[in-house]
Amino acid sequence: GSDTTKEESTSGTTGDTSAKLSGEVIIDGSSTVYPIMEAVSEEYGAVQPDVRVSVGFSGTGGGFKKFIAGETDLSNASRPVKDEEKAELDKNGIEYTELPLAFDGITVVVNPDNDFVDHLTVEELKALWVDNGKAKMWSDIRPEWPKEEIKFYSPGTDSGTYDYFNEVILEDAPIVSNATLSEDDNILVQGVSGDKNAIGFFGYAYYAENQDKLKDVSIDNGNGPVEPTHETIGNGDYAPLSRTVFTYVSNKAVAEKEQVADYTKFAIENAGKMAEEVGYISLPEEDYKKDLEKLAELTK
Amino acid sequence: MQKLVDKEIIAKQMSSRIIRNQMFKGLFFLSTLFGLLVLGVLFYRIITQGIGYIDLDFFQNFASRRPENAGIKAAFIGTIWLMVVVAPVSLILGVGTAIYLEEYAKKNKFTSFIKLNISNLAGVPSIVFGLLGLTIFVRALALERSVLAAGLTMSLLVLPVIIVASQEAIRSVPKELREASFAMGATKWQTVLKVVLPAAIPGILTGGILALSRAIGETAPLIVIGIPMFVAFLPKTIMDTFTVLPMQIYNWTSRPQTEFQDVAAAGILVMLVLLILMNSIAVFIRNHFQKRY
Amino acid sequence: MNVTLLRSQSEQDEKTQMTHMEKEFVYKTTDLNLWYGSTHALKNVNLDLYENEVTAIIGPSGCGKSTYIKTLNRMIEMVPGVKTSGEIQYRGRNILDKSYGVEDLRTQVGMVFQKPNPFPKSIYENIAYGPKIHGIKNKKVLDEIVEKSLRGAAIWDEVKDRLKENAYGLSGGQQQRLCIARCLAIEPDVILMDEPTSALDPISTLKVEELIQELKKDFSIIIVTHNMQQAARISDRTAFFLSGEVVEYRDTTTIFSNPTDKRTEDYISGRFG
Amino acid sequence: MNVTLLRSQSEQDEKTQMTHMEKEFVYKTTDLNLWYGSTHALKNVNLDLYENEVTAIIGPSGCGKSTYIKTLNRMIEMVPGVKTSGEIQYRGRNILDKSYGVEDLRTQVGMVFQKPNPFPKSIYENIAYGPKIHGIKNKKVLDEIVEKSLRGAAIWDEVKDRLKENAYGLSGGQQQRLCIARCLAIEPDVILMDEPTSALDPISTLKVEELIQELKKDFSIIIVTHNMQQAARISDRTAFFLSGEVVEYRDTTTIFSNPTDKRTEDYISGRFG
Amino acid sequence: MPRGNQKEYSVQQMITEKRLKKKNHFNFEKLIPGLLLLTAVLSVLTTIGIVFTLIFETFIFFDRVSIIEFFTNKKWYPFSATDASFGIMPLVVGTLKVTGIAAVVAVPIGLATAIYLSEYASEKARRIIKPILEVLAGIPTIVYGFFALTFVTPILKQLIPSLETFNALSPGIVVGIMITPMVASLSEDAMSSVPRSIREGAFALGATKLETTIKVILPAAVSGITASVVLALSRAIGETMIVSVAGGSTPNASFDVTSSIQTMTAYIVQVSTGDAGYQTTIYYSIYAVGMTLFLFTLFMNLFAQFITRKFKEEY
Ligand SMILES: Nc1ncnc2c1ncn2[C@@H]1O[C@H](COP(=O)(O)OP(=O)(O)OP(=O)(O)O)[C@@H](O)[C@H]1O
Ligand SMILES: Nc1ncnc2c1ncn2[C@@H]1O[C@H](COP(=O)(O)OP(=O)(O)OP(=O)(O)O)[C@@H](O)[C@H]1O
Ligand SMILES: [Mg+2]
Ligand SMILES: [Mg+2]
Ligand SMILES: O=P([O-])([O-])[O-]
Repeated sequence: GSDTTKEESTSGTTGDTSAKLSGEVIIDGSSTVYPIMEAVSEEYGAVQPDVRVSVGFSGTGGGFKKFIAGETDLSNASRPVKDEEKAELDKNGIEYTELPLAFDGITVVVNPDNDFVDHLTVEELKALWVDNGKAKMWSDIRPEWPKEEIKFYSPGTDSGTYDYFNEVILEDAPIVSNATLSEDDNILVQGVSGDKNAIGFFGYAYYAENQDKLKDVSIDNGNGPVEPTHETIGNGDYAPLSRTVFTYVSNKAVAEKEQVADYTKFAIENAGKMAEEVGYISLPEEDYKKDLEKLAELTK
Repeated sequence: MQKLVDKEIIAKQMSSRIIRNQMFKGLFFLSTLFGLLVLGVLFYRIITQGIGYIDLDFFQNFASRRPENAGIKAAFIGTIWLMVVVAPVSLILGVGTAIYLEEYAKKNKFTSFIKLNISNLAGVPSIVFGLLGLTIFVRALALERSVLAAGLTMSLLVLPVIIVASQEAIRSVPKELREASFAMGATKWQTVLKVVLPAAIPGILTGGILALSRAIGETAPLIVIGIPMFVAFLPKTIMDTFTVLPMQIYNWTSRPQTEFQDVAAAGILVMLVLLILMNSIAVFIRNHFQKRY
Repeated sequence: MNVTLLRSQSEQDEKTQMTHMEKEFVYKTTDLNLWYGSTHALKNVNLDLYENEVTAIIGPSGCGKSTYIKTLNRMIEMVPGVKTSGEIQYRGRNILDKSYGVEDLRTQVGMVFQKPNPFPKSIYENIAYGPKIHGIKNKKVLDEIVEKSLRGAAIWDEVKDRLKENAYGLSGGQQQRLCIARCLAIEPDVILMDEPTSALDPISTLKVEELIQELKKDFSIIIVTHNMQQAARISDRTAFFLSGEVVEYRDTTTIFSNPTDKRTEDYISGRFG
Repeated sequence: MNVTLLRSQSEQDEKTQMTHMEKEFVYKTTDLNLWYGSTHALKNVNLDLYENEVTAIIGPSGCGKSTYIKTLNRMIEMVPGVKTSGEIQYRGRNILDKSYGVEDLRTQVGMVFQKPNPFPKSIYENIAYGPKIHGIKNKKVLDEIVEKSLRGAAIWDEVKDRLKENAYGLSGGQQQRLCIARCLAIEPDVILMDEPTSALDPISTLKVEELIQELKKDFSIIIVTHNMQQAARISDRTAFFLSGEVVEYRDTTTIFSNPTDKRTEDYISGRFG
Repeated sequence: MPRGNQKEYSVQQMITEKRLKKKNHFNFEKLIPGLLLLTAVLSVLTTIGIVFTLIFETFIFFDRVSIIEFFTNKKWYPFSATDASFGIMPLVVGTLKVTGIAAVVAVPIGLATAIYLSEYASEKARRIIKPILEVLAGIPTIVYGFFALTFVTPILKQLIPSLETFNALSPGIVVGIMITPMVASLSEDAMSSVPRSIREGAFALGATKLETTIKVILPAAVSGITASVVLALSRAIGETMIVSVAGGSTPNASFDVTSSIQTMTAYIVQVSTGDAGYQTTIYYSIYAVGMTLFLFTLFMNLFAQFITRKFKEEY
């Protein structure tokens, strides 16, 4: 390993790190957001070595569950908080602030040996993924495609990624019942890359890192096929599957715990850079500014 | 005496019987080799994949988004912390139970119920222990995701292993030694403490080490309990949050960057070396301290 | 036939008692019966054992020798399902009485077993074990006790330079004398021995036999043996057991030269067993 | 002293050989030495064993009796680190030669052990085991063999109604006779017995002794015993072992009435052992 | 006491003094059996804890999903918001497939290894090989999981082209490998504890090692061997990470081993790592599945106990 990276990244920190802080920052939630938060925490450790940051992996909803119970300071989410969760939070008197961190493009992939699929429309996606009680053939989608059974690979139905896909594609219709669901996206990569008739979707980073084993599918949202790339996700052209990932911070924690406030500030300032490093797309600068303003409100 | 057994036929068949014996011996040997072979393949793959990441930094760094900076400090130290809780708790409870069953318990329904119960516990899936730990330690006793909560869960999980090994060890202390002690006017507890336990220690330790290596290799219960993945600090007390090797490995294997697969292999390598080390200690104890009576 | 036997035996007892007037009893056994579950292993045993003598108990395998000797220090209690009736007085008190503390009894009555059974500890620790559990902690006193006991068991010279070594490094014969020394360390009143030489080679056997002769000056010794010649060589008095009964009990010279009971004669002359 | 002994012994051998001219040797042992690692357990053993006789091997514990008898069917090979030199001819062929198949040898030479060791199977299966592994499958033949062997071991009447029951339900003496029957089932030439009665009660011992007398009509029997009376009762010829050497080997009446060697006399008269 | 020798102290006297002193003290030893009993009872409490943990949530689950559906419905599809079905059958079938394959691998190989070690190998070879095999049993299962997915599955695919990436075969084989040392080690113990004298009895009749082993040792050790197999299989049933990684997550009730499956344990992990909302039916379903799993292994173990008792070796 090398240490040079650490020094260069600490330059991104702000002035009030002069105070030596301690205490805990407890973070849990989305596994999608996890790599960003891990990176942020790693950097933060170099600035405030005495602050004890732990980041969990329980999934968006799992994270909210702990957030509702008041067990965590920040809760990562790969989708906005749901109404039911809001209700629970209100009931427990937990006030929170939503802080967007980065863009992610849910990438639809097929096996590289698949030479017929190059783009799909949103309707076709829906036709593919919604359960109709039967085994599906490629020819069911477009007649010229081969009459072979499709194998589906999807993130676990409880993940934020699935939720988002559900929201924009499935629209609450049940997913094909023979889909292989896994919380571990690498397992999905293995699945799609090993099966000629496979189709799957997951976070952009997993596609970006495994381009040799996978073939991405352009999505046509009515304006012609758009391939998921850094630009198309960042500027919103890749629709509807590009999404924002968030962290939710407890207002009370920010107000009462100096280290949480400091950490959150640090996170916002570094999120863009870190997101890029781990394979996501940073938000426009002004979005982070807005985050910082929201935070400033809380610490007043 | 009239002969019913024809020696000539027996002699004729003898060579084919001996050949059959040799053939099966080969077959049995190959089966034994199979296990060793799998172990070899596993090691080869892991070593070739992971050795490149093993250096001093790997042990000194916390987890990182950059594969080349990623280290196992938190997980490694966390695993040690876990052992610090599991070893005394499970040993005290396990050996206590074994002493009770072997030396004190009367042969009655209740005793055989306890015994039955222990052997049943030995077969309960680890994930069910995870559910137990989550409900009892993490939630009901509000220990959260601490070293203590995870340690207690793991202690219960490996308890049957230690009990059975200790029972075995205590039982193999010859009756004569107990008799010698009692004949000197020693009380039961004196006999247990001064004669039986010292003689049974090798067996107990062997069982304890094997149980411990099971405890540090288990992932499923910790996932269910929900201990965090990224921890950039070392626990200071048993009430602190922590992470352990298998969790860290699990996390690395699920990263998008292929380099992390190699980092995971490096982590696995460390884990395996640790396990082999512990097993070797167990074997050493077994071979060198086992008293021959 | 049993009745006659018992009568003749008790007459005999009176006689021997007279010739030994000066000696005290250590044990008086009265109508002892013992059952292992439903196996009647000791049947109406009446036997009085004398102080500072070697009493040998002989008889064929399974006749109850071990059972009887184990009752004398209540080791028999370790076998589940054992029932007794009758009385065994040790120095005037009935030891089968529940109120008699076994630990107390065994502090007075030492035992040496068939197979040498040293603890897997050092030679020193083996000897010091007894005094230690009884609360003697003073290092100097312990050192003294160890030396005295090892000398008493005629093994001091052989082990004095290796007291810290494990007892399992000793030969079988040495181990057995170590066990005797261990027993001497708490200065018991009586020493029970259950075939103490049956696992030893002839030379070790000889040494242990000599030792027993030596020990009877200070202790009362009760020894079970399979080997009639041994009984003849070392004991003052011999009891012959058969199927859980005492067939004959007499001073050793008489019983070997002139047995009263036909069965004793048969056994001694090797017609069975 | 050793030299004289050996000479006198071999002279004696010649004499006995003459009186038994009509009998053949089953075993001729020449200069047999055996080591367990560095323990020299058999030293220059020369011993010729006769057909259709009972040869007893006696001697104190550890003198090498078991070691010798186990070499006769090469059971000794199961002990790791055993080395031998010299020769044992069985019916004219050296069995210590590696080319001699042990399985072949053991088909000819049966063995009965100190502790009864029936297989944890039914009585029937215990007896049928030997014939079965040697390829006899025919149910009728097997039935016949089982009956004949059990009759031969004088236990048929006791077990004929419970052939399907587990052998462990039998008493110790019955188990031992069952083991003898198991051995008879493959119609061996020689039967080796290592203290076959030492774990038995007197009555069972008597039965087994009678049986041995019966068996010598058909088999050559070599028996190790601790019990001199037993050797005197049942054997035709006796070899006395001491520390791995053959001290004296003679016909039984002579050795017991008129031993040549001082050590034999000492042992027989119970002065040691 | 009438003892002739002169001495400056009497051990018996010292002992008596100490004893008197002790009598006045509180007797700590009286507490020992009680304390030890307490530790022994803890194992019972653990079981009770498990049962209670599972049972309450399971009851709530059965409040929402009928127990009849749970056991008879052939479809396990809990994630549908509109049309969820909770029939445990596919999960049970998945578990059984993996366990069955594991048994096919582990029982012959494990037994053969046990036979080699206990009957053929030299003492030294046994002392070396046994602990090495035990390492195999101690390897974290997550490691096995990726071994199955990235090594065994590709090899199997070469042999069986129709094999899916996630299937029952590969994790089954690897679970089998994992439990092989358990079968080998415990069976070896059982076989080694058959007394030498019984072996000698067979050899003395001219039996070869093979004949002795097959006809005498194996039958004599049968209860220990059965118990080891049952124990190993209950370990296979409870195995989690290997099947989670390499088995896929599509519950299906067919007995085809080449297609993706889901086992009971894998389902629990899937939900645990996901975010089943507290108090949703899915959340409670893991307890119902856990309960089923618990009962499964319980019955297996009771069966093993029964076997051991029934065929208790007597020698
Ligand atoms: N624990 C036991 N349970 C049931 N019966 C027993 C037990 N111990 C001994 N017996 C029986 O009690 C009788 C006497 O046994 P004991 O051991 O006293 O004989 P022994 O004379 O010492 O024989 P040996 O010379 O073989 O030691 C025997 O018939 C024996 O089978
Ligand atoms: N497996 C072994 N390893 C090392 N030494 C052994 C072994 N078996 C026997 N010996 C030694 O060899 C010598 C002869 O032993 P063996 O068993 O032949 O004596 P034995 O005459 O049969 O005695 P016993 O009457 O006690 O059965 C003894 O000194 C014994 O200690
Ligand atoms: Mg006895
Ligand atoms: Mg012997
Ligand atoms: O872990 P998720 O981001 O998919 O909820």
